[in-house]
Amino acid sequence: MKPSTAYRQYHPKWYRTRVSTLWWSRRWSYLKFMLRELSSVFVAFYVVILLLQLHALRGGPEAYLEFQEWLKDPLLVVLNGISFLFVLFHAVTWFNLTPKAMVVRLRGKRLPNLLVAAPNYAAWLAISGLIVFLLMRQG
Amino acid sequence: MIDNSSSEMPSHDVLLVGGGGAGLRAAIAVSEVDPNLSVAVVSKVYPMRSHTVSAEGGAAAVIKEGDSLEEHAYDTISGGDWMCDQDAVELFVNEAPGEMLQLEHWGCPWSREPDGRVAVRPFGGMKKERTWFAADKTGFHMLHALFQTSLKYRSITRYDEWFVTRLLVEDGRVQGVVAIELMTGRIQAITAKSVIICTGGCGKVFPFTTNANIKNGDGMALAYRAGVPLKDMEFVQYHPTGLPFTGILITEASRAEGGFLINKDGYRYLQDYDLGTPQPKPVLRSMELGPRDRLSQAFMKELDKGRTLEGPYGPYVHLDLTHLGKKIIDTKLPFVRELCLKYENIDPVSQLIPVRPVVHYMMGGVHTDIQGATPLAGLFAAGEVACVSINGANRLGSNSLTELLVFGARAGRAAAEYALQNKPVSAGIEAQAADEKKRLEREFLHKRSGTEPIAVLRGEMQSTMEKSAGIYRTGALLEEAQADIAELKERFRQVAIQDHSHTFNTELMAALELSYMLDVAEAVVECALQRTESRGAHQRTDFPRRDDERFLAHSLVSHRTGDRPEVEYLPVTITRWPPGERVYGRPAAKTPPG
Amino acid sequence: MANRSNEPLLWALFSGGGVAAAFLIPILLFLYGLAFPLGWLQSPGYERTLELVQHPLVRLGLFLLCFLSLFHWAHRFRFTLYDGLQIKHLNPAINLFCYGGAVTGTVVAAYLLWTLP
Amino acid sequence: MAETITIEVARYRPEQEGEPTLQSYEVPFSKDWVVLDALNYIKDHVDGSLSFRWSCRMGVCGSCGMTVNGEPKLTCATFLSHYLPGPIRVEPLQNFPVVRDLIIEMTDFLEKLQSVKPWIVREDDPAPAKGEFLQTPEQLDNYKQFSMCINCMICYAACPVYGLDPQFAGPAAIALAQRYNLDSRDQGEQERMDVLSQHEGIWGCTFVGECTEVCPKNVDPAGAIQQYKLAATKEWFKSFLMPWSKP
Ligand SMILES: Cc1cc2nc3c(=O)[nH]c(=O)nc-3n(C[C@H](O)[C@H](O)[C@H](O)COP(=O)(O)OP(=O)(O)OC[C@H]3O[C@@H](n4cnc5c(N)ncnc54)[C@H](O)[C@@H]3O)c2cc1C
Ligand code: SF4
Ligand code: F3S
Ligand code: FES
Repeated sequence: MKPSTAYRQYHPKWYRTRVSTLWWSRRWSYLKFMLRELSSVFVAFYVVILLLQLHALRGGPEAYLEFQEWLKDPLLVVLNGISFLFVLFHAVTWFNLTPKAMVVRLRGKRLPNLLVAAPNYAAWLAISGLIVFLLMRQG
Repeated sequence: MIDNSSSEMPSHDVLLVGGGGAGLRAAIAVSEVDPNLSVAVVSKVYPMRSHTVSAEGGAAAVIKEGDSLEEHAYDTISGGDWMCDQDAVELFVNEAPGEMLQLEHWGCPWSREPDGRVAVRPFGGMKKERTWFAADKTGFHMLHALFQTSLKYRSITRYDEWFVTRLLVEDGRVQGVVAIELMTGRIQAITAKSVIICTGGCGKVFPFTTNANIKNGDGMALAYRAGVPLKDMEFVQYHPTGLPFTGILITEASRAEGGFLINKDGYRYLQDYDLGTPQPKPVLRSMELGPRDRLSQAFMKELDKGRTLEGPYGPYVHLDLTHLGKKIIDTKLPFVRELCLKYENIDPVSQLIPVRPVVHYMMGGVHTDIQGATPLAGLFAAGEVACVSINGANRLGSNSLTELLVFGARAGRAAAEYALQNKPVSAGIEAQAADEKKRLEREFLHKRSGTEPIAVLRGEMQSTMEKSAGIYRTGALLEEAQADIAELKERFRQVAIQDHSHTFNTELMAALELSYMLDVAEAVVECALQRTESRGAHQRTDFPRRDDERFLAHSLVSHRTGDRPEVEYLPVTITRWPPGERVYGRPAAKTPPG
Repeated sequence: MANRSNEPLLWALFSGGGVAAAFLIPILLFLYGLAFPLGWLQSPGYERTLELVQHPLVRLGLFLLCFLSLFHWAHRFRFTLYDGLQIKHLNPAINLFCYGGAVTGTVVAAYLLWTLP
Repeated sequence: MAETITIEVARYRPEQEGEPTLQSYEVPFSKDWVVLDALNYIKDHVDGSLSFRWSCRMGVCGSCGMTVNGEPKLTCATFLSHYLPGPIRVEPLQNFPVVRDLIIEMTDFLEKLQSVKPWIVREDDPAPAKGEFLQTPEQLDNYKQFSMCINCMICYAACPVYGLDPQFAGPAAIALAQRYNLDSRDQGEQERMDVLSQHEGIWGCTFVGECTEVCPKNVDPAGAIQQYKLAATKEWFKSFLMPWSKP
């Protein structure tokens, strides 16, 4: 049973506006959302680079050198620069949103969002440091 | 767009006019008596928009050790200046805890003690702490809990945003209503075997009120026009603490938590009006926790002495919460802080809140017995629109929300029983409905000759009421008001309507509401004029004493077409508590009441 | 209940991918995409890299990174396409493209990592 | 009065015109006035046919949501002074059909609300006379925030997903479902999950997050939805890995 609509049989002329295709450009917050969603494309882009790198590794020292040279192509550097900004954006938004999905309580009190997000950043730093350390250990 | 060819009249067993606290409680009660009874809830706003949503402070019911039903009854009766029917009050305090627990089971988020039990707070005029609260949004939480729970019952059909214009009465019993579906403008009769009016109060009859825009006394006028008397209409409650300009209420809970009322010299002036001596901590039934009528009257006397402050929206005094500290304010009174910050740009944690008395509640209403039944067969009423009466000459804060539950449930059960008698719909109903439709079209929708703007008439009515039926009244002013209201009713015949459309015609609604309010105003003025004594919220400067000889009685005012309304008196039911002196803030004197 | 959707699985993959990508990709991309090519830092050579990647834990890690990140992309991109461009009617095609792409990428990653010398 | 401000109001009279138009009104300016006061001024003194919903004028009944200068707002809690020197554009809430002037149709929400069973579900049904269900302040605090929703529809007006796909259950309905799930007195989580784990339930939300940004009562529906997704996912894995542990 649908209450309240049951007797609304004489529909007046309702006016509906369609959401425009460019809805996401209407507001800064929507645009930010779209950019956040688009960051996923750059995530995938990086995975492709990674796969190419693995492929090169499989091909031996020669191929790997070639791959490294390829990465120096200015076009690719620019592209990677843009990608880097996007994945950075992804990481920051992602860490900030965690507290929304997870309510952490300490002695019955809900922890403020900032405190829940903070360990994310700490871990991020640690992991990044570890990777740099592993890669640079022997120069 | 209006379809009148379809003679299909929707019909139900029990029909509720109003989907506020009382209406929804009654609807559920009907369903619980018999799930096969079909219930219609007709409301001019979506139920969760009803005015119950604004109630802040709390709802009273005895639950704690050390409290007793007798004391709740006594507080209520003395608070009401012995105008309450004591059988009704006894039953009310008895059933209150059960109803409140029921609401707890339905999910109302009552504030709690650390051990998980329901918490209570003190309230004005109450000797014990017995007011249940959900922070300071009690009405909001109660209404949403009731509304959401009502969604569970399949037998309840809602007519959201349908505006009732008339009760259908034939063969001496009520058989349904005529209502306008606002969305389409369709005027439709809905029949029912019994009808419960739960339309709430009528604060909008006055200019400065805590009440929402929808509180226009609709149900009182509907009943009045159908020949049902209204009871105790002269008792209009002023709440001592409203924000100037908006009239937004600063809940009594702010005083219960320890707020002070101070005049322009920073002096706790209530001590000058026989309300006790100032103490740093709140003392029950004393000073700021005195009853609302006495506090509002004290304000007027301060005004006379020139000890109030003057602002752009009239005189005011200060409510001081600063000594409570941020923590108490944020946990117990967050909404007060929110409202002050928003509407006055004041932070009560560190600043004084400007307040003045404001029209708040109607003690009177449709005359009912303790089952919620009116003298008209099949018609019931509950909530603020009704007068059972448990509020007497002055309602105690936090009794109203409980009243919605107790008497909403009672009226629901009684109306269900009545509907089960299964009397058939009379043949004349359809013709009556057609007449009503013609009236609405003739007088409003199709009329283009009107000259009197709605806002002007409404404004004049409101200032008349404020001037003559306010906190202090005199015979002379009331007589003037009587003439003014009669004249306004005459002018209303020429009301101007610019909007002739059928789709969501809010102007038509405003016109109809104004006509209801004029009826209510007439009733208030008439009763106030006839009651030549002072009692509770009704204070006549020309008759300053209470007169139990003549007026320990309810006034019953009845509509007389083309003539002044007629007022009769019905003795107050006294069971255990003989009329006494109302004492606040000091031990009761032994002398017999005067 | 009967037609339990598989959204929770996809969402779990999306979230896992979000986490993995957030923690790992910025630094990796910074190093390999900018710091090494531009000579800000000395790039570790073939030997060193291979040695690292051969470690079973690193292999597993890289596999998960590829797998999850691709599903992260697939999920987000799918919604972006049909909210952003309002081409909901192309739903099946979009799903095929996104999840198909993710599956392919994952298989490739597995193959490459598995067959690494 | 000396000072005035211009208000542009969307008018739509379905019996006369095919689509909404903007109409300008000059209204007196007062620093104490909210947008709703200005609309009432127009209705009382200029044009009685202007239609809009309002009631409590204190931000708690939820009727007066409109779009003010492009943002969804409670007009009784939005001050004119915020928009000086004007003009102020007032339109109906977005993402809903417009019935008339500033009035939108929201039956859709009421049906969705009902479908998520926003009431206490109990297997046992102890009589209230036995006393209250105990609930500590901490347990109350668990769901309190989500119980503050006034059904004002402002979050729906801000959520692009709802605009694009009206089937989507939407922020407030899900937040209210979560309100009951988190209530220690309730046992209906499973029943609600069955409704909300559909595609149009929680999964439609792409976490735009605007619902939370605009909510005048700090309800945080975005948070409610993400928490719900997490719970649903855990539930899914549990029933997938341990099918016998079916609730
Ligand atoms: C600001 C404020 C604070 C308060 N605080 C407290 C408190 O702390 N404690 C306490 O005990 N009391 C309090 N009260 C009093 C209490 O809230 C009210 O008395 C009570 O809520 C009235 O409820 P009701 O169900 O009778 O009517 P309402 O909630 O007003 O509902 C009326 C219903 O009738 C419908 N209706 C009206 N006319 C028509 C018509 N013509 N056609 C169709 N439907 C119609 C409306 O749509 C609505 O659904 C407060 C009141 C105010 C104003
Ligand atoms: S969640 Fe907030 S914005 Fe949405 S309806 Fe509720 S109160 Fe309004
Ligand atoms: S804006 Fe909409 S998409 Fe989700 S987070 Fe809020 S419901
Ligand atoms: S009028 Fe009630 S919320 Fe604005």
